[in-house]
Amino acid sequence: MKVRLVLFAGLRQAAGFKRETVSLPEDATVGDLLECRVPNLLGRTFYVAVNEEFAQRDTVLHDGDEVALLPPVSGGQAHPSRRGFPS
Amino acid sequence: MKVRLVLFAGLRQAAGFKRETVSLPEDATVGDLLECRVPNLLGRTFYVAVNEEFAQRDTVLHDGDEVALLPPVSGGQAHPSRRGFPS
Amino acid sequence: MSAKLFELTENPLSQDDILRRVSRFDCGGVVTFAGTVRGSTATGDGDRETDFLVYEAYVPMAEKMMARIGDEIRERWPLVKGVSILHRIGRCDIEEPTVLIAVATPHRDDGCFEACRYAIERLKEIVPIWKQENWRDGEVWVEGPRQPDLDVSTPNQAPT
Amino acid sequence: MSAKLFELTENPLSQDDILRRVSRFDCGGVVTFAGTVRGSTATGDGDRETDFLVYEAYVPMAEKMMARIGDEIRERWPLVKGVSILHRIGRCDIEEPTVLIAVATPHRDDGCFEACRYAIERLKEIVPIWKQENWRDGEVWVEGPRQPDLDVSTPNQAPT
Repeated sequence: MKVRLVLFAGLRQAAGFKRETVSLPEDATVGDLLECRVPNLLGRTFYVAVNEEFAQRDTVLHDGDEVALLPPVSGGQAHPSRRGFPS
Repeated sequence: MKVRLVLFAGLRQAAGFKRETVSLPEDATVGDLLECRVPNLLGRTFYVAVNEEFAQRDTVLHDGDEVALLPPVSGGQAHPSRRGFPS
Repeated sequence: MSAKLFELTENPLSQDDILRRVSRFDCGGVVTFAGTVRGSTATGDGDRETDFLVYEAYVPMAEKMMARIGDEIRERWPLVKGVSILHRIGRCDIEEPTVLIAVATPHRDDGCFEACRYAIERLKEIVPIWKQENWRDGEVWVEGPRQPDLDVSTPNQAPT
Repeated sequence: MSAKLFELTENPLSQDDILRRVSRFDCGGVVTFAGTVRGSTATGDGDRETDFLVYEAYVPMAEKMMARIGDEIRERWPLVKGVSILHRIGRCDIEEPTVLIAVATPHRDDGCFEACRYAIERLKEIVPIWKQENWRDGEVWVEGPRQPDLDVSTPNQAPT
């Protein structure tokens, strides 16, 4: 099956790509996708959405799913923002 | 001495006048002014300002003062308002 | 910036205008309260319709009292950097804003919500503005709740 | 009324516009929160200057999550009649609003202040929008605080 992988903001920058179609075996999970395609990101804090809903590492994927990797959100304004990359 | 009396909103309506110059003996108080000029309003709840500051019944007046009779304020919006005159 | 921070006006109120009045280089959060004219009010007897309101004010004292509310806010919430209160006088139609209150702080946790809430409560206590409610077959000057420490109707009151 | 209640846009935000989006015949109180770009932020090391921000969003999911915040509000504050959340994407300059949240209720005690405050807190938890801070000699994508129940970085997490 094929799924579409999309990355945003600092994750996009760290991974060096924005969007990609990935072929995976049937019954692959979010975790399988991450280990196969972005193992270098696994030390970071981020969230995953499958088809625009938050998902977990063991969420099972299906053909045609859109999987988004989301850094901790920083929208809005009016809160102290930090300089430098978060640990 | 002379003071200027000003009335607003429902008090103006009840008294039948908006503004008037009143002659008073020296050392007259707010209470003296009310009893002399608007005895018919004394059963109502209202506030008094002398020269744009809230005053009390025993506040002593001076020549040239502006004395305003103020119904309980109802500015703003977004609160249930009542129909009919308040008791 | 020449715009007044505390103002009564016969002109329509603008939320963009009040945001500009309080915006500052070092502020990231602004809370604005708008009181708008309700056309319909639910009551125990069913809905009550309003056609329009007319506001009357003791203008110089009202602007002075609104500035005083600004002073009270800066005393209670020292992180507040900007406060503006604008109020309509004259006729106001349904859904029009009659009062706008904006409070600016560096961050959203620095008191902008609390101070804005405080301002509308205080406005209804000490700012001499009155509304006349007009509906199909009548009109009435609305009076707010009595503030006992301001009431002069009883001779033996305590001094403030 | 065709304007969207939950929207990401590259255009400047207007407080008058969002007030119109939530105004209703039966509402008398509207609270609007504006998050604006701070040009200067006090820190332990003195003031830190910002030149401008750039916002990036996962647009369809962000609008869906903003609508979900609206649903959560109506569940928690059943008297709330109108909620709108607008957020900028792209470049935002100093003092410009980057987010507007408006909540309308019949009266000011019906939850408009509390619900508006809730919305900005939730927005910073679940709405996928990120800001890049730009200053004289650098830029950085800012990441918000970690939401443990959403973090997938550890394999043995509890399901939500």
